[in-house]
Parts: sequence; C-alpha cells; structure tokens
Amino acid sequence: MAVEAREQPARRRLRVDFHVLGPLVALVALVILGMSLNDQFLSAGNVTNVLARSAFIGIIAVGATFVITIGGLDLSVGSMSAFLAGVTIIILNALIPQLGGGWATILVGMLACLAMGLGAGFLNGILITKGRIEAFIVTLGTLGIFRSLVVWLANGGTLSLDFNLREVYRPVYYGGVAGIAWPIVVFALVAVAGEIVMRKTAYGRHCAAIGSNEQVARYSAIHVDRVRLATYMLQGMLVGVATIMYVPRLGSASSTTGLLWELEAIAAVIIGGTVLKGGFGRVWGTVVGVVILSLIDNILNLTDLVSPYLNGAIQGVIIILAVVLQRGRKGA
Amino acid sequence: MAVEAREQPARRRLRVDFHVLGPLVALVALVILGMSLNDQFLSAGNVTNVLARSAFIGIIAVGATFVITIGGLDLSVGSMSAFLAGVTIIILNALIPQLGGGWATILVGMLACLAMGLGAGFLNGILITKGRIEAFIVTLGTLGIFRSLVVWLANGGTLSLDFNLREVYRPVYYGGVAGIAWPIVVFALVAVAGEIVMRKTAYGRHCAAIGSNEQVARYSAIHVDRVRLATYMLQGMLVGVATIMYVPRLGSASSTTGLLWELEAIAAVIIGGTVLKGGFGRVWGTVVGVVILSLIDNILNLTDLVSPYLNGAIQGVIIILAVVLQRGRKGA
Amino acid sequence: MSGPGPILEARGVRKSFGPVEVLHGADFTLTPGRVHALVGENGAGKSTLMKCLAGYQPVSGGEIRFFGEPVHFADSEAAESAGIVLIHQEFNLAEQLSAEANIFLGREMRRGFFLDRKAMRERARNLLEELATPIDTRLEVSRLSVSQKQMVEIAKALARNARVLIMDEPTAVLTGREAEVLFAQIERLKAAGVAILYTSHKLDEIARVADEVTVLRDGSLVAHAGVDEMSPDRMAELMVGRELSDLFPAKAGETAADVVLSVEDFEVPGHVESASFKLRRGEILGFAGLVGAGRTELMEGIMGLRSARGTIRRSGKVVRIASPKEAVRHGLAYLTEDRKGRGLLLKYGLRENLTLLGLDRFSGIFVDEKAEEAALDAAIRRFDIRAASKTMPVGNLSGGNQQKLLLAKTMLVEPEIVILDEPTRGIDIGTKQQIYAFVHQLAREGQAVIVISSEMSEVIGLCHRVIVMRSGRIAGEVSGEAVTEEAIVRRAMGLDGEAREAAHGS
Amino acid sequence: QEGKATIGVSIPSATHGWTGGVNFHAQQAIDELKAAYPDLTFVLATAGDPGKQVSDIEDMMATRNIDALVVLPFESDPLTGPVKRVADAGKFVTVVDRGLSQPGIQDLYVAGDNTAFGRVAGDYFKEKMPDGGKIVVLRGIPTTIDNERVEAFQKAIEGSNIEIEGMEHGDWNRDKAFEVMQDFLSKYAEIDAVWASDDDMALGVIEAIKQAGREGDMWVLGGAGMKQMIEKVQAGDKMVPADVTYPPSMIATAIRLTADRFVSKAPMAGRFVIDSVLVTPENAKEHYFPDSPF
Ligand SMILES: Nc1ncnc2c1ncn2[C@@H]1O[C@H](COP(=O)(O)OP(=O)(O)OP(=O)(O)O)[C@@H](O)[C@H]1O
Ligand SMILES: Nc1ncnc2c1ncn2[C@@H]1O[C@H](COP(=O)(O)OP(=O)(O)OP(=O)(O)O)[C@@H](O)[C@H]1O
Ligand SMILES: [Mg+2]
Ligand SMILES: [Mg+2]
Repeated sequence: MAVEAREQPARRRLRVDFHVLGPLVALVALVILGMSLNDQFLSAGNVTNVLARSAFIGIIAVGATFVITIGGLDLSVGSMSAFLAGVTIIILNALIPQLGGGWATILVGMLACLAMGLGAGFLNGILITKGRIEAFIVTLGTLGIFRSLVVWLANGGTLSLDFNLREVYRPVYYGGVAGIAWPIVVFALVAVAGEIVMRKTAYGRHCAAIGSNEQVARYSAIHVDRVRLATYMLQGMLVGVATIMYVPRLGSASSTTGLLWELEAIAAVIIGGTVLKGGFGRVWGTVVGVVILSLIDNILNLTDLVSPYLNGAIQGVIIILAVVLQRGRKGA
Repeated sequence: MAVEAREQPARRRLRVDFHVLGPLVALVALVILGMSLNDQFLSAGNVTNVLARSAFIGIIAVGATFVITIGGLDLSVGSMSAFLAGVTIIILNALIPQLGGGWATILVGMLACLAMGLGAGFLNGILITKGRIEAFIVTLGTLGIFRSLVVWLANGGTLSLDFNLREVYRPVYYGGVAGIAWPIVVFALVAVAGEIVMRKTAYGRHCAAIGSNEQVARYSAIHVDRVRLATYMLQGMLVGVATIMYVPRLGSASSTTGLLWELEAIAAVIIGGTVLKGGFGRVWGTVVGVVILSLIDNILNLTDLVSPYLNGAIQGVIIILAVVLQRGRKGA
Repeated sequence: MSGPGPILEARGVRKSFGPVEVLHGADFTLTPGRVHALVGENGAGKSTLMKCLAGYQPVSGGEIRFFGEPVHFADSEAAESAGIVLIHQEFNLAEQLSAEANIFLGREMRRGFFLDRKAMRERARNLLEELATPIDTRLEVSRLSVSQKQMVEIAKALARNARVLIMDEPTAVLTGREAEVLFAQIERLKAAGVAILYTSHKLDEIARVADEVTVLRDGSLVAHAGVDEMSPDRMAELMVGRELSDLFPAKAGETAADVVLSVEDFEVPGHVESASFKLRRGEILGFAGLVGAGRTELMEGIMGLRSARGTIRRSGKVVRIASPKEAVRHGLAYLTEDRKGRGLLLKYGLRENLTLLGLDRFSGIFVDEKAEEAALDAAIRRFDIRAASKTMPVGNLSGGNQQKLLLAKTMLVEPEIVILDEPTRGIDIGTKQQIYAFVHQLAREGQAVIVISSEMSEVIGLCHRVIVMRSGRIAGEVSGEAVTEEAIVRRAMGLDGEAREAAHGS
Repeated sequence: QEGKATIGVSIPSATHGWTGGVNFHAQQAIDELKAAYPDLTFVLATAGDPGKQVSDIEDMMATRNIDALVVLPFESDPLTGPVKRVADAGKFVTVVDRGLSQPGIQDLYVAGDNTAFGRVAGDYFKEKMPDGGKIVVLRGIPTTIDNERVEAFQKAIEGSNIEIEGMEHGDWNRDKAFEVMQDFLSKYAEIDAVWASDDDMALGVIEAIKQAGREGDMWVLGGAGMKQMIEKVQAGDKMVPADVTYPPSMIATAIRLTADRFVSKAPMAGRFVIDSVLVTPENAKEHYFPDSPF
C-alpha cells in the first residue's frame, strides 16, 4: 500500500523488472537454502508433498487474486472451506445408503460441494454488491457464520467421513496421473486457467478496470456489480474445488479446518505481486507466492536450527525478505 | 471497498446522515436488545465490565483508525501487545531487587512498555516507508515475529508478574477515579485526544490527505514518509498504553494474549465508518465500533438464546447488520 | 519588487523520459509583473517544461536559474518555499478532503498545536469568493463539479502567496464567464509583481492576458515575441507548423431527417426536471448552459449512468436504458467530461484503455490482442494521438492526447448517436479543427451528434441547433441562423435585458 | 546401525497453557535423552492445526528418515490416515493423549483420559455439594476432547441436585474466561461453584470473582495441574480447594518410552493410561513441579 507513486522514471525501469522477477528470485533463493540444508529436499517425495499440500491454499489464492484485483477482499475463505468440507461429509455419509459407498456417491458429493461453494460466494457477493457493505465487513461476518455453523454441525467435535468411503475417495488426494499427484494436477489446471482468464479474457480485463477505477469501469459500460458478484462466486467455487481435494486428505472437518487460510491466501497473493488495493493482478505470481509460503514450512521442518517456538518469527522474516527481493535493491 | 460510486444526490443527503448516525443507531439497537434480554444489562457492574474490557481493543483501535486513514494497515497489534506484555513482565520482575516491589518499579515498567511500543511501531513504519514493502506484508511478518518471541520468552508457557508487585499494580485495571474504572478513563482520554488530533491538527489532516491521494499529499509539501512513520509509531505507542492497562488485569502474558485483536480493532474501525482504503477516518466512530463489538459478546453471554456453538454466527450477523444500519435503508 | 530582472529562467533545458527526449533545450524567462504565455500542440512539452521549472521533475540537461543563480530544486516543496507554485493541468486535489483542507494542505494555519480552522475557513471563503465560486468550503472536493474543482485548485495556488505562479491550462474546464474571474485575479497578481506563466489552447485568451508569448513545437522553441507582435492566427500557425484554414467546417443546412432519439419528460432527481428534446439523423445538436445547468447529468441519466425517470424513444420505439451497456446496445455512446476520474484508467496502457468500452468486439472467449493492436494503430492515425510508446501508462500522456484517446475509445463502439461532453477540453487548435471536421463527417454519414460545450464559439460554430439549459430545465432552443451568442446567453441566464452584458468569452 | 535412531515428535504448538506445557516437557525430554544417548536424533515439529501436523509428519517421512514417530494428535480423526501410513511404512509409532479413530495402528499408546478428567471433576462436585447447588461451567475450544470431558462431567453429576446454570466456551483462554465469568456474575446472583475445566481458565475466573467481590460465595475447580493452581491448593486457598490433573508431562513419558525401545531393545508396546487424579491439599506436593513453565 505504501509503495508506488513517486516518479523516478530512471530507476523505475529497473524496479519493474525486479517486480516481475522478484517472486521468482525469492523462490529460487528458498530452493537453494532448502537444498543446502537437506539432501532429501529435492527428492520426488518431498517435492510432491510440498506442492500437493500447497494446492488447497493455491486454488483458493487464485480466486483471491481475482477478488483482490477487483479491489475486494474475502476473509471468509478458510471458514467457508471448513463449512463446505463439513456439509460435504454429511452429504456423503448420508448418500451411502442410497448410492452405495462408491464413486457415484463421491461424484454427487463433489458436485454438491461445488454448488455450495458457488452459493456461499453468491452470499458474500450479493451482500457486497446489493447490500453495499464493505467486503471486509461482509466476509468478516460470514467468516464467523461459516465457522460457527461447522462447529454446530459437528456438535463441537469432528465430522468424519465414513471410513470405507474414505478409502475410495483417498486417491483424489493421494493418487495421481503420470506420476503427478492429483492435487498438483488440479492446482496447475486452475492456475493456468486463472492466468489465461486474467490476461486474455474480457472478464479479467474488467476485473482490473474495476479495481483500478470503478467509475471509469462504470462509464465504460461494465456491469460493475455483476462482475463483482461473479468474482465472489468464482472465489466460492474455487474454495469448493479446494475442499474437494481437501476432504480425502484428512477425511474430516472440525473447528480447526482451514484455520487462517484466508490470511495465507491473501499473503500469497500479495507476495506474488498483486496490488492489495486492486487494479492489478497476477495469477502466476500468486502461484509462486503460495509455493514460497509452503516451502517456508517445509524448510523449517528440514532442520533443527531454531527452537520451534521461533518458527513463526522465521516465517515472518522470510515473508518480509521475499517481498524485499521483489522491490529490488533500494539503492540500485 | 465496494460501496460509494453511483451518484444519487437526492438520496445522498440522507445517506450521509445515516453514515454519521449509523454506528450510533446500531449501538442503541444493541443496548435496547440487551436491556430487553436481561435486566442486569444496564447495571453499573455490567456497564463497567463491558467498557473496561473494550478499553484494550479500543485504545489500539484509535491507533488503527489513523493507520487505516493514511491508507495503511497494521496486522501486528495483537502480537505486539502480547510481546510488550511479556517483556514488560520480565522487566518488572527483574527490577524488583533494585527498585523494590513498589510504584517506582511499576512506573519504570510502564515507561519501558511505552518505549518498546514506540520501537515496535518504528520497526513496522521503517520497513514500510524506507523498505517500500506493503504494510500488509510487513505487519503480517512482524505479527509472526512478535508472537513467536513471546512464546519463546515464556518457554511455551505463561509469563507471570511477581505476586506482590501484582497486588500493587492491580488498581491500574481494577481501581478507578470518581467511580469510573481506570481503563475506561484512559480509553476515554485516548479517544478524545485521538478525535482532536484527527480533526483539529495538521497531522490529522495530512493523514487523510495521504490516504486519499498520496501524490497530492506529496505535491502539497507533506512529508509523506515521515507522517506515515509517525502513524505507525503512534499505533505502537497506543499498543503500549493498552498493554500497560492489560498487564495488571491477569498479571500474565502468554501465547494467547492479544490473539486476533488486530482483526477486532480493524473491524471496529470499519464499523465506525472509517474507509478501509484510506482517506477518511473517524475516531469517535471507532469508539462506537469497539463498544458494539464488546456488547455483542456481552449480550451473547447474558442470554441463552442460541447454542454457544453458534455464537460466532450471531456475531457475524450482528456485525453485518450494524453496518447495514449505517448504509441506511436501501430503498429510502 | 517589480524590477525588470528575470526571476526564473530555463536555460537550454532538456528532459527525457527513458530513451525519449521531449524537451530539446528550451529557454524561457519569467519576469515579475509579467504574464508569459506558453503555447504549443498537445504533447509539445508545455506541461513538462512547467514541471521542470516548478521542481516537480528534475531536468536531464541545461539549468534552471532563480534570480540569475543556477538552482537545483530537490522537489516541489523546495521550489514552493522559494515561492514557485504550479497549478497542475490535471486535478491535484485530495477528493475526500474538504475544499478548505485542500486549499491549505501542507500549509495549514495553526494556533499553537491546533489548526486555526476558523481563520482558514474565512480565508478559503474569501479566496473562493474572489474567484466567484461561493461554495461551502466544508464540502468534500469529490462532490464539486469540475469547474468548481479547478477554482479550488486556483484558490490553493493563490493561498500560497506565490512569487512565480505557473498555470497549466487553468481555463480548460472553465466557462468564459469563469475565465474572466480568473483573468481579473491574474491582473491583480501582476500588479502585485508576481511572475506568471500561462498556458492555454484558447488562443484568444492568450491575446487577452499575456504580455509575451513563446511557442513550443515538438519540444523545441520556435518563436518568442511580445503579445502585440503575434496574432492568435500566427500563434496557431507556428504551433502547428502549417497554415490553418477555417476552424469550423461549413455547416450543412438543417436536416429534416427522421428523429433517431427523442427524450420526453426526463427527470434526473436533484439535477434535471422535465427535459424533452428530439435528435435527428445527421444533426449536430448543441447543449449550452452555465456550469451546473445539469447538462452532464441529463446525458448521464439518458445513458443509464444515473437513476432517472422519463421516456426515451429510439427511432420511435420506446426503450428502457438501465445501464450504459444497454445504452451502447441501442447505439448510444457518451464521452465523459471528466477524463481522469471517469474516462481513463491512468495506470494502464493505450490499448487497454482504447478497447475497454467496446471490449466485446474484440473478444470471443479470449480477447484478440492483435485486433486490439490494429484498432489502436488505426485510432492513433485517425485521431493523431501522440505517445512516446503504446505501452506507457496513459496517465503519462499529455493532457490533449489523453482527450484524443478518450474520443477514440468512445467512437470505437461505432455509435449512431454520439454524446460528446466537452469534447475539446485541453485540445490544441490544430487538433480541434480535426475533431470538428470529424464531427461533421459523422453527421454527414448519417450519425447524430450531441455536443455539450462551455465554449460558446464551439457551440455556435459547430451545431445546427442548440438547446439551452438553465438550472436543470430546458430554457430554450435556437437553430440555424438564430444560433448566436446573445441568443444563447439570454436563455442561459433567464434574463432579457442584461443578456448583452453577460456575454463574454469566445 | 545398532542403537542409532531418529525419532520424530509431532505436537500441537503452544497455543494455550496445556499445550505450552506439552511443548516444554517435550523439549526437556529431548534435551535429556540427547545428552544421555548421542546416537539418538530427534526431530521436533509443532503444528497450529491438523493440516499442518499432517504436513509435518509427511516432511519427517520424506526428508528426515525417521525410525519412530511420537505424535500427540491435534485431532484424532484427521491424523488417523496419515499416522497409519507411517505405521504401514514400518516405523515405530507412539500415540499420546488422544487416540486415533482406528484401533491397532500404534505400537505404543500413552493415553490421557478425558472421560476420567470430566468424571473425577464431576465426582468432586457431587462430594463437595451433597445438597446440590448452582454452578456455571466454562468449556474449552469446541473439540472432541472438550465434548468428552463435558459429557463425562454431566454424567457424573447426574442424579445430584447440582444445577448447571450456564455453560459457555472460554476456549482454554485466560482472557476469554475472565470475560465470560464477568458476564456470568452479572447474570446470576447465585453461583455456588464454577467448573472452569482448565487451570488457565480457572485463573481468569478467579480474577473475575475477586473483582466482583464474591470470593466468599463460590469455589472454582480447574484442571490440568498448573503450577500456580497446585500452589493454591497446597496453600489451602478457599476458592481453589482442589484440582484435577491432566499432566502435559505425558509427552515426556511417551518420548522416553519410545527412546527406550531403541536404546535398550526392550520390547515396548501396549497402552499406558495417565490417569486424571484429584489433587487436594493432602497430595498436592506430589503434583508440584516448580521448574515447569506450566
Ligand atoms: N512521466 C512521463 N513519462 C513518459 N512520458 C511522459 C511523461 N510525462 C510526459 N511525457 C511525454 O512527454 C511529452 C510532452 O508531454 P506534455 O505533457 O509536456 O505535453 P503538453 O505540451 O503539456 O501537451 P498538452 O497540451 O496535451 O497538455 C508527451 O509526449 C508525453 O507523452
Ligand atoms: N453547490 C454545489 N454543491 C454541491 N455540488 C454541486 C454544487 N454545484 C454544483 N454541484 C455539482 O456540480 C455538478 C453540475 O455541474 P456540471 O458543471 O457538471 O453541470 P453541467 O450542466 O454539465 O455544466 P458543465 O458541463 O458546463 O460543467 C453536479 O454534479 C452537482 O452535484
Ligand atoms: Mg499539458
Ligand atoms: Mg458538465
């Protein structure tokens, strides 16, 4: 929020390049650090782990990139994911008697999860556009609502997927195609699609225009409210996709599911170079941001350099450094 | 972030009034609700409890009003408070041998707490201004850092103030003057001072100008970076003030101290009518926002209307409704 | 104080943005008590030279002298404390702050620790009254009209007690009447020994206020003379580099073609009441009126940009237009008067801005960037847009070129009915001529054009028929030979006898 | 290599008093064992949510080549599958405190007994209030653990005249408990006792009671065995007549037992239940650890 403005065009050229390369530089630095700390770091197993688990936040963060680009914010994604996971599990368990414990049930559950994601996004979106309430407040409110509902549904405990069904569903997280785990495949597809939508479609252009200057967008015959609503629905749907991948990983939902994902997603988006105040978004940057965040956790597990109490501090320092790298050397 | 835009001046007049009255209307509605649900609601004891509790968040939120007005954000306030509380307790305990267990020690501890608050704010501010890093990222980073440090200092447990010193210090939270508890007095003073600074001083005006249009501020010979740095330091100092009031309450600091205060503070600021994207701030609105949030908890505890699992949902709904009231009836 | 020595000079000033040099060694002198005008085409480098003089941009070569001594202003603040004040071409106001706060921003009056709000309000009110803009100084700037904003901007500069006042197209958004108020202030400042640098594309104004004139073409000085030695026509020639024929093309006769748009009993709450008018094929219909008459609001209402009531017929059929998109679908397009706030995305490049309104023409599933590029090339040719690069943020374009781009954007949807709100705001005289020719061509081809303009000569020279608005109502209509300044002003003022007195400008 | 082994320890991060104690004891045990057996390597990871804990375990498997895993599951259900995979890979698995949802996965189970925790507390209430009375209850973070405890408590006081007036979540958080108790005190003119269900919460509750000046009216039962609370019990504090243990040191027991498996080759398997016992002034000494931060 601080940056930009001051015109110093001679320097700007350089800064722009750094801005593009920045997240990548930070990523490479982290990979080198990881390699030097542990020789298993680049093993297929570890790389798969890191990427697969970043898929949830990653898929959500792609949606968040759009939301932030239109100048909005969605704080509810983590709770929404918990809520969707909870209801999906309830639905799946309930369907077993009718549809049996096989793929039919799971497919219906998946569709339900997507549909509910769209619905939850619609709720956020309609309150923001028609209700004319700040996105921050709306999604802070729905954050509480979704989180409470999942606790209530779970009666304060945990909602668990039927054990046999879990075995059928498992490969969706743990399986893969051509040696690549499904979550990675789905994340990659979502990211590529997101990047294309952002850069190559009228919708992406409209998002940037609205975030950049809502009035200009309105005067340019853009249905501002409609685009905004669509964006929150897109975010909701992507939370649904993430949840579909998440349920087979842990097979349960509780009050702690998806905790603070919203913060992680927003952080990834900003680290990736999207502007928090809207008007400019970069999906591939978000992907890099997500992987950076995921790598930090992984690297902290690779060594016992510091007291685990200080993990949070190291994370904080690395997040700041990753963004400093983006800005380029100040003096240059 | 969504709102504004479409000019409808006939209606505008009305909406502006609602915008001014909105938070108050919501507050009054909550008070009426509280009264109707429990006859103890307006008892001196309960009113004192609610106001005294809201003092910490309140004092911090006054600072957050300035930070948000300049177009910034400070996510670190909660952890900062925990960190300050932790270090202050360590200092206080360490000073007893030299200065004895009396007010001398406590005064030195208070000053140290304020100084460290200023220092922590300076750290945030300097990274944002000189480092040219987004406030969101910087304060997300320092959030992790402060929180980790307090856990580390407490060895994962709780830092407790020396028992005898605590008895001396206690009145700072539990005592009062003319029947009004100290936290309420201090909160009121900070709020009044904040409102005056915001409205009556050049600094307040410069904050709004920077948040509204940084370029214009720069062109108007405002030292943008200096004002911004000062604002983060002000925020840090106010966190220090809040912490001074907090320590005597339970005499301890741990990893849970100040958890999610940042979110509550920001929510209070926005409910109070300050614009999240900067450019306009209203301290008295923030005060109302803080009290609203505090009342919601209080009312939920005073009644058994709903399953406690759903408390979060009710909170969410009321937060949204409180802001809807600000917008006025859409149809009107 | 009004000694003859120069106070601020540019000596061989060069300025480059990246690889592109836009000023190639400019010399320029400001003398206390004199008004030195700077004229030139859009993108000639006028604003750039002014920013260099006022410390907003460092020079790349040459030097700035202050009282004969070379100076290097670190920033605008340093220049301002030396008494050099610039009124920007684009608004430079914090929209969410009050007019009073803007006027004193960074230079607040204080009483001890606190703001002396009473004194500031008093002074702000006086300043604005002197500028004949009696607005409530507590109003948020975002709620002011463009001309009111400009007056606030001028008041802000006046409040700074400048020794050198640099004004970048201050009258672009003012009517003749308001410009007169400004000129009176300029006279006053001159008498007080202030050195003034003045630019405008309204060349007759130059003749009116300036003592000397410098002509800039493509970043180089081409002439400098006393104002008596250079007629507006000569200025125009020097600027453009060729002789200019008549500014306005010959008007075709009145058309009796079919009505393409008819508006009945139209109401925009708070702004416009019971407005009715008809627009024919091939017609250029002018809308005149004083500032705040509600012309903009009427058009925005028609375009679905404001909530409004009333009947709109498109070629006889009643249509409902609830959003700008529907308006475009019905063949209407609107060029906003506020290019910075409502027209262009300043941080984006030319291509994105050009196609934003008509983006569906360039997109199936994906946006066809090649087609966009082609459209941009065509627009650059057709509207003579001068940009150092096609990818530069349009915020860095010269003001006039921004306006041309905005016009290109509006025309890209090939509307049958074009509503142009202040179409030549900030456009140089050569380009103006092109735009007028362009409007005529549109009309000849059978499109219908509405022109809202505060430049009386433009309305008179261009339009077949003129509707005059006053306080949100249609006050009258003149057409054909009857389109004269007097007739318009009389209706705009709602007066009869005083009409002649009130006629100025043009 | 004989005696050489890497032991992974995965625990929740120190987000409240009890988990803080777990962190402390885990680190202590690791430090001691490292000093005693240089051939043992330990990998300690702390997680703020179940997802992160699963990631930690995955990382230990992929990059740290652990031979054994000691895990205190954040929640039983989500950890069951991942821990099973560790066991399936032939690693020695010790589960602490919360059991997994499927039986037979772990080699060693050092179990806390949440049901006993609630029951012991409930029995104490019944004993202390033979004629019944009005009490309020502060619950923890809504989780299975909390549910088990509260259900056991309710079951234990069934049939007595003890009446639960109010029950709210204090989230095992001192500040939150303080505020909830303030409101309970406003709401109920008559409260005879409080089941705070956790020592951290109990400390907040006591503060609120003191503030209201109703110290004489009611007593408080916490839980877990925090140093400060044991001190109060020992000192015969009227407000804190007893406490119920739920020792965070069970993690140390588990780590030591697991290490033994590698250094002494003792066939280590089975189930160790760490009982929840009532601490009274009589036995308080046995439960007092002055060095613990908890
Ligand atoms: N910050 C900038 N970066 C790059 N190019 C710039 C920048 N500012 C101005 N230019 C370019 O410099 C040239 C001169 O612009 P300038 O604004 O000085 O023109 P002008 O004479 O004021 O024109 P107008 O009459 O349209 O206002 C233009 O080609 C413009 O695109
Ligand atoms: N005193 C005032 N207070 C608040 N807003 C005002 C005031 N006077 C005018 N306005 C605003 O100014 C606008 C009308 O001025 P505007 O100049 O756009 O009208 P116009 O008829 O289109 O004239 P022009 O096109 O010549 O500027 C309206 O948006 C109105 O809200
Ligand atoms: Mg210019
Ligand atoms: Mg207008």
